[in-house]
Amino acid sequence: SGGNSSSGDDGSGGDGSSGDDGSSGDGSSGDGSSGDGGDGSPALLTAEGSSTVYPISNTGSSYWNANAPPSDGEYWGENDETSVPGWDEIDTDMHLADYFASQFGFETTGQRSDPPYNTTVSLSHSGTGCEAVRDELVDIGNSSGPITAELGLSESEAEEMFVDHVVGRDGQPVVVSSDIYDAGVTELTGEQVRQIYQDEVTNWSELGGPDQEIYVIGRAEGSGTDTSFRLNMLGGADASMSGVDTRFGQNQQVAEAVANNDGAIAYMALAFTSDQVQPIAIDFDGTVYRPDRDAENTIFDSEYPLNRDLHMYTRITEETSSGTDRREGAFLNMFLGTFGQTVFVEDNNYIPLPTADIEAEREKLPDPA
Amino acid sequence: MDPSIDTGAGVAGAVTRWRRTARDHLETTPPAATITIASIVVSLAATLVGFLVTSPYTVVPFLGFLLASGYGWVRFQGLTARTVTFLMTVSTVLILCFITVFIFLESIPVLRYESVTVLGVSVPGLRLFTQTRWDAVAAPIRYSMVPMIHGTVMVTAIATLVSAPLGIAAALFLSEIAPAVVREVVKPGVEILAGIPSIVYGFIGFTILSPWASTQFRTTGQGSYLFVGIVVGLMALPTVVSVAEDALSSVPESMKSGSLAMGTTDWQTMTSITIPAAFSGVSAAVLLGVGRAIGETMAATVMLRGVPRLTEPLYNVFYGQETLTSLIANNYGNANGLQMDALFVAGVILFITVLCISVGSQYVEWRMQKKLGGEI
Amino acid sequence: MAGAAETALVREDTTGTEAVAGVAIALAVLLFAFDVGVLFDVVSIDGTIAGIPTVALLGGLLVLLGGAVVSFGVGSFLGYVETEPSPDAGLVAAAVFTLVWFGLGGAAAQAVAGGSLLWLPAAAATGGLAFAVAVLTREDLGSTLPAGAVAIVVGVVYLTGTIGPAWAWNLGFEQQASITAPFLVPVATAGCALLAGWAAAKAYGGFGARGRRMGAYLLVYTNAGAIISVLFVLIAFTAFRGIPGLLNGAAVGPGVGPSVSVLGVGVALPVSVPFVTNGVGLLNDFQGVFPAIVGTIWLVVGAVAFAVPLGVGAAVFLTEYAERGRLTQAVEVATNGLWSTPSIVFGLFGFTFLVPRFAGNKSLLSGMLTLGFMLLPLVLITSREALLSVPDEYRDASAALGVTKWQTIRSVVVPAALPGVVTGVILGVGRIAGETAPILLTMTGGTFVSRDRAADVIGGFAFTAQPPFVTNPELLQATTALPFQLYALITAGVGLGDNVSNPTEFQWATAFVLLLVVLSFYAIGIGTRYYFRRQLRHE
Amino acid sequence: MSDITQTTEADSADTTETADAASTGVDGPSATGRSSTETTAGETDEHVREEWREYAFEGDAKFAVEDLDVYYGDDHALNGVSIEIPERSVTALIGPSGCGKSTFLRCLNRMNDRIKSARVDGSVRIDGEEIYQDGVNLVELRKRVGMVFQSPNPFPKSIRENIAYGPEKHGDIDTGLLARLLNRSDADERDRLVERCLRDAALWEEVSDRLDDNALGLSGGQQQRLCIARCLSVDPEVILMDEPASALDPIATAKIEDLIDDLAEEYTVVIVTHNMQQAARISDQTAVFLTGGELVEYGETDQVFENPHSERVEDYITGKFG
Amino acid sequence: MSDITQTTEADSADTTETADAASTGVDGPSATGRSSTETTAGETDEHVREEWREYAFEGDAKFAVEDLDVYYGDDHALNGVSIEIPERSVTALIGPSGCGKSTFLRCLNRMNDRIKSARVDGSVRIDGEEIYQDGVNLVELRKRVGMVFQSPNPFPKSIRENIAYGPEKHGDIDTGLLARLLNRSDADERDRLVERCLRDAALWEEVSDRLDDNALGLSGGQQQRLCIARCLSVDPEVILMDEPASALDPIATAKIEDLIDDLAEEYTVVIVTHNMQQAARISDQTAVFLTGGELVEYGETDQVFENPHSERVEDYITGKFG
Ligand SMILES: Nc1ncnc2c1ncn2[C@@H]1O[C@H](COP(=O)(O)OP(=O)(O)OP(=O)(O)O)[C@@H](O)[C@H]1O
Ligand SMILES: Nc1ncnc2c1ncn2[C@@H]1O[C@H](COP(=O)(O)OP(=O)(O)OP(=O)(O)O)[C@@H](O)[C@H]1O
Ligand SMILES: [Mg+2]
Ligand SMILES: [Mg+2]
Ligand SMILES: O=P([O-])([O-])[O-]
Repeated sequence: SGGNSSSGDDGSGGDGSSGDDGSSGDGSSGDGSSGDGGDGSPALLTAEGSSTVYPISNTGSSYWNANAPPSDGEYWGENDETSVPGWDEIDTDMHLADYFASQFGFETTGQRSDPPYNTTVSLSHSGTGCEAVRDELVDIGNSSGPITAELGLSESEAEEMFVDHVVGRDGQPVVVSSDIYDAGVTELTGEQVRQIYQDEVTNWSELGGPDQEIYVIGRAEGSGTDTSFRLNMLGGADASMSGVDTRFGQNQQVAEAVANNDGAIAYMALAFTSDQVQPIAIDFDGTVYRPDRDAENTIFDSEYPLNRDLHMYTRITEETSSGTDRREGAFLNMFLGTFGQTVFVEDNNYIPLPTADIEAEREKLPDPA
Repeated sequence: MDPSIDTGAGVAGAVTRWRRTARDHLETTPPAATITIASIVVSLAATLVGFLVTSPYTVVPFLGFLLASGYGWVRFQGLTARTVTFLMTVSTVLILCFITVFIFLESIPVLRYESVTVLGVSVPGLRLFTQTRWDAVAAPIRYSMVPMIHGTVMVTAIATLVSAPLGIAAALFLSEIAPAVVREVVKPGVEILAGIPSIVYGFIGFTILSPWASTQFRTTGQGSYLFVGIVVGLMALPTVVSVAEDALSSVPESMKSGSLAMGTTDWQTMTSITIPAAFSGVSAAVLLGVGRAIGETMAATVMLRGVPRLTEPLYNVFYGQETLTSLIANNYGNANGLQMDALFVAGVILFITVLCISVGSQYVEWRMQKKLGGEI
Repeated sequence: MAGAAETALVREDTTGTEAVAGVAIALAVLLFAFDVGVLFDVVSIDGTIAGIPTVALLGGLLVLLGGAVVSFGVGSFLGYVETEPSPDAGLVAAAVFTLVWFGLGGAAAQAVAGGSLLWLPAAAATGGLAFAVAVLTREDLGSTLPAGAVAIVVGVVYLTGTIGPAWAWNLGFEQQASITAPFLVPVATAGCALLAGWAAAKAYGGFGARGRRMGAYLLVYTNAGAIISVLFVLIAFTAFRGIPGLLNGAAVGPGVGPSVSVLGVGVALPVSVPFVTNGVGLLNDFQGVFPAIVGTIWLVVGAVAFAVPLGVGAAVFLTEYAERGRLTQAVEVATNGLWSTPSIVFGLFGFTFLVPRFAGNKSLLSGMLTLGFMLLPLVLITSREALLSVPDEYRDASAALGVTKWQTIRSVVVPAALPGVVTGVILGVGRIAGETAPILLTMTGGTFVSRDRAADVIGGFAFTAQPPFVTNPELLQATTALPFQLYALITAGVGLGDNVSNPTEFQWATAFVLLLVVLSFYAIGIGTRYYFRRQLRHE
Repeated sequence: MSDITQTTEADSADTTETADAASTGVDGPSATGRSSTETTAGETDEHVREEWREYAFEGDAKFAVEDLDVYYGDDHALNGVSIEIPERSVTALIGPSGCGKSTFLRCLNRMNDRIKSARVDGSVRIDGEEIYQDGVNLVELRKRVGMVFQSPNPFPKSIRENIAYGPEKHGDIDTGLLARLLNRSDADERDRLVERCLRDAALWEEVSDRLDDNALGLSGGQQQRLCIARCLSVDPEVILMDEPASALDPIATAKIEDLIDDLAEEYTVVIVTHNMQQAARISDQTAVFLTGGELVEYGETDQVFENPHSERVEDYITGKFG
Repeated sequence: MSDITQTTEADSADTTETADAASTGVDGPSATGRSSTETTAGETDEHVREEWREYAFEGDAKFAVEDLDVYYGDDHALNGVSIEIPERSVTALIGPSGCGKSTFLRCLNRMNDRIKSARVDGSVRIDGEEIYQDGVNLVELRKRVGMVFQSPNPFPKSIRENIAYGPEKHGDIDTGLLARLLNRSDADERDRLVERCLRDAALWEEVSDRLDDNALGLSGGQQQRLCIARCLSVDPEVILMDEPASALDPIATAKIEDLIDDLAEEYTVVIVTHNMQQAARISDQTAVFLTGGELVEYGETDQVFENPHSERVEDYITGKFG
């Protein structure tokens, strides 16, 4: 795993002291890149990268930093199964972060808003996140595309350097603006989407919609979402997208533009759909994937061609040959359970992992203390 | 600027003079002072070198510099002050040099990549300007600056059309027409206009202006050079106003009264005496406004479409694709390798253009000074 | 001279005719204001006002205005009104008329004859006619006829419904675009109002030199008014949208605010504005931008600490020590060049020069320095001006007392220049505090930062035995700042969902706080300058 | 020059009468309770007499000024000045610095209107017409009353354009692009005008071969004569001059003085000067202002210089103060 | 004041000898081939005689100037000036504008060093010591030779700080923060100094109750006396004054003149003035410079004004030019 900023003394966790200003105390104590051991407070855990993964990891981080007490009905529940999903797996009277950290041997604080160590998540793009974790600038690199594609590595190289933690899945939807949706264009074939993005179709009337130019919106070149869309929809990571009218840096801007303009079409992450940003059904070779969790074939299925894993990469270094230290392990572990999958993944409109995958993911974490 | 100082004789003279003063200095200053000064200079230079090569020991010479300066300050205050302020001056120039060197160095790979052989000579970077395709992902990967140059020209032209006439009229109003009370209100008002951060303009532009314009002009989606130009023009306006006002009020009062005493109206005096006399200064103001418009980033970034492509037809101002500045701000986060280097090419173009404009406007202003002084 | 007719020293009383022209001007101004309302949808273009459709009302007013202008011109020409017209309307006016009528004629022909090339001769004919009228007839006719006629023609077009609220003209561009009535009507009307108002103002001044002056003044005053209105509208609008978010959860009352310790005693402030004092946190009742404010403050402090000594020092050297020559010239060119260098270029420079040198990632320190580079030329230029404006008499007086140069600089010159320097620095700070582009590439950290992640630079210093001996992780970490926060909210307002009840409100409130911070720097700067000026004048 | 009749016969009596007051002067204002002007400038404290300012002349008065007061904000710069200025003669205004000479001069063509803080009370009539009333056409007034300033202020244009500036702006001649296109350019007329004005200002010989050069390239004295020529070009009736030679060297000054002498045959010249010798050399009548903005003495130049009524004026002329 | 013996007996002869040359003057430089000064300023063209400048006085010479030439670039501003200035007396320098009076004055304390383009040749000795040689301590020189400028130029500080400025910078008194902390502040000493200087400059009465006010709030005359007081604070031997009263009103001027009179008892005062009456009133000896930077006449004031050797000087004094 990587360390933040400086190098220095032995990092060690566990005592979890820190007064009301935990952050600076952590920061100044060097980095504690490995974060294990039992003396000194553990360093801040840093993550950076994909805007797609951001909702998951940021919600997780804010839950973690809040370290809600067991009595907090809204965020940790009143210790009963109805309010906390997956409570039966947890069943504790500890604060939230205390609970997850203690499983990896960190000392609890018992203080609201004062977790055993703080976490922070920066927002950029998959590529940036992968680079940052490669250069050991952050502990965790978020990516919505495989790191092999983002950094141009071979599978074996990637395996030597990183541990790939998948925390959820995105069924990348194709969305249209509400005027188009209301005009009845609620389903397109994969081929039609490709034609739109490659400038072969430019008017909705050609697709059974109103006589309206198609406003084709894309994400910035090089973002994970753009890469996987090209890969899964247009047939290759370097497929041409000559039909795009506008590219935005982030999902939010895409959503806003779709909401504000007529005749728009875009691809994005599931987390950003809304009433004004309507996902449509896509017909791939006769199979219609609907934006509806209950349908026969849905875009939430892993069969949906645009479906993709959401990764949190950690770096393998000399100190952590397993690739994931205890700080990272404790944090990542929070996502790998019914509680995490429900609160952080599903509530953000992403697709939770199947139980088998969760088990496999847990295997990658260090041994709980 | 004083171009009368020039040519070889001047340089040779300067060198001998410099050597003489240096010798005088050595003779008249105590050796301890000389040593202190030398250590200040050397340690600062070492700090710079250390910083450049990212040595972890950079802090050592820096501490040495602080120590030497502190000692010098106590013992030889005047000399130390002179040395330190001189070093500060040098570092100002150095910063400009570093900017030039560093952004240029970063852009070299893509210049190589896009070089074209013309008549057997390989011209680096030529293709950046001779073809219009930009695609950083799909093969063949090509980088072109043409769409962004087009965008920058469009935005700047519209911004200038907005800011030049309005700015000059406002400057005229402030320096010649406005009653004192009105001026006390309008002048700070214009200055405050300069203070509104460009991201706030961008925010209003993106959430309100762009969707509105898209409906009004029935365009496909939002983002138009027209409105980016208008917003940028508004942002360049204060620059134009303040520089032009300086120029107009630097026309001697005696010339203005001279004209009024001939029985002309004040408007005639403005158009026939004040503006012609301040013409250079006013054009410098417009030039500086153009410079501002070219370099304006955030409003363009947030409002434009972010696809490097020419509008069709070229004069279609209702579509706004990409400017040099927005290219950088939009792509720095995703780009790596050649694509990142291409952003630096955009930076170099911006930098050189604006530098030329700056030098040009200084020249023009210098001419005005001379002209008012009767030297031309 | 030249046999010019002897003009009376005292003008005859012309109140009657002036009143007519005055009414026309008032009408033009009214029309213009009304029109701005239409443009910004305050007045609906589809709707009716007092039972008359908006467009028809505009048309009627235009015809009225045009009629008044034309009749005044004709009246003057026929000698009913006493004026002093020049022989012609002047080249500039002629050119404007020609352009307007060229467009008008062309558009009309296009509308009648369709896509043929017939519009060109028609446009040329009308344009030529306007030119001829402006140039060949006396000024009273030459400047009122073409202007008034434009207003009348446009008015008639509105009245007859040729252009109604639903009108649109597809430009036939490859990337399609149309000119629609909601845009064209207000813009065209405003143009006509200005043109006719100008002609009316000329008439009011009795044409000739005086009339031209009146016409020009009308335009210049309108322009100044428009600029100030834009400023006012911008600020008011942002405030209007931002205040609800800013005051979200705000409370006034004894002890409701955050506590501060004064002389060791904890005192709770009577005002609480969670938006300003909170970060974003799961358990917060109200979310805020405290870390961004702190980040902005640290950025400014760092930039000032870097740029002010450097800039003032260089300015002192240049004005006091350096002989005017190559060095000063080079520095002058360099500083002016730096001053106009686009901020994004500073960002790029910081990205390649600073970021790799400070632990390899974006950091507060590189943000500070990048902004410092931007501030430097401003400080240098203003300090230099301030130092140059210190009268040489002070230096001479000090020298004549046998005081050394440096003592003189320190005790007399710099203190005397201080007001100018301080003002320049404050205004410069206002500018950099609102900059986004450079920190985008050098400093940006999280979007939603919790309160305890706000940069704590002072507490961050630590000393180590290894190089670089002094470390400050707070400086070497990315943090957030107001302008970047706003940018991030626009482009990537993700994760807001749960934590922020009303994202739009949050965005506007952030914009408003940013505006407040930056404008208060400007207000302080302008106030300081005002204060020092008064002091200097010993009022 | 015009013949001028002196009024006063018993002036010497006046002088002696106030002599006692005068003796208290110089060291500060006297403590006497008389309603005298309390000067702050160390001038002799004496009573200004009406008669000292009476000056009867043959011919018409060009200007008739009555009870003129000028204030700059709270500063009372001119204090109840009444004076009649005869036409076609040279009138010199002298007095110590700050006594209001320039202010008075600028009242005659309302150039004071340009100064925001200035307020003018009283009456100034030119040829019997009041210039401080509503509806006065400033353009017309300033065409009639030309002005030459202390330091030469030619426009940064060619010599020709400088001279033609006024007539062109007044529409008397038109050589603009449009006029040339329509073939109604008055270029010939303009050139004649330029030559005449330059000849009148004794500058033609020196500049006739470089009329298109920038006027700022002329020497100071030439520039000042150019300004006079420019002033003549609009055919004024009066020429006001505010220390026109103070920035010039002796030779240039001498030329200007000769010129003023000539001009007085056709024009009414009013000139402010610091140089008493100059006033004595060139003027027909002299008005002396003293601190406080008062007109103290006015009369034929020879009388004022050789036999002033006022002790203060005498002190001033002999250099005891100022 | 000091007793002064005149040298010349046969001066009238000299004057007549050059009268013919003089007659060619005024209208321009003469065409004669003599190596006379070709003035551009309309002065009479005459030969300057050595004797006119000889002036014997009792007591010591404070300054001995020999063959002083000053050039500004190519401009020869002072031309071979030799003069001896007696101590404890008032020496007036007069002459038309641009003749080099200020330049000469600034040579006496090497203030010309501050002008980049200025080059000085020749010798100036103060109490026999050459000031134009290597190793001269300018700080020391200027402490001994104080200077008061044409327009009052107090520092924008309090009155007290203005006076104390010189001594503080020279380290004679120390009231800085450090000194106060270490309890060795010379505040009392400073206050005594301030009072003494202000008294000497006849300003104490007027400002004693507002020593901490900003000096820029004083009136012009008070400011100028403050500048004199400031100059006295470093205890100079000589005070140079360059038209110290030209920006002042008559009362203030009178005060300054009285003050100069008093100062001459202790100090050597050299004063440049435009006002010949002033020179006549206050000085013991007068030096007349004429255009070209030449010292034309030097002698006892009464002699120079009443009976000048040089025709040009006579013309100048009687106001024929300048
Ligand atoms: N623009 C102005 N604003 C305020 N006060 C003024 C202005 N111009 C002149 N004054 C004041 O009015 C008084 C008379 O000034 P004026 O210029 O008329 O004097 P003057 O006799 O021309 O003096 P000088 O010989 O120095 O030119 C002075 O006290 C002056 O300070
Ligand atoms: N700083 C300077 N640089 C160049 N030339 C100068 C400078 N100062 C004075 N001169 C020139 O030197 C000559 C003498 O100037 P100086 O100031 O000594 O004359 P002055 O007798 O004091 O005149 P005034 O009575 O106007 O003050 C003039 O021709 C002047 O133009
Ligand atoms: Mg005056
Ligand atoms: Mg002088
Ligand atoms: O932000 P991305 O997930 O599209 O890289």
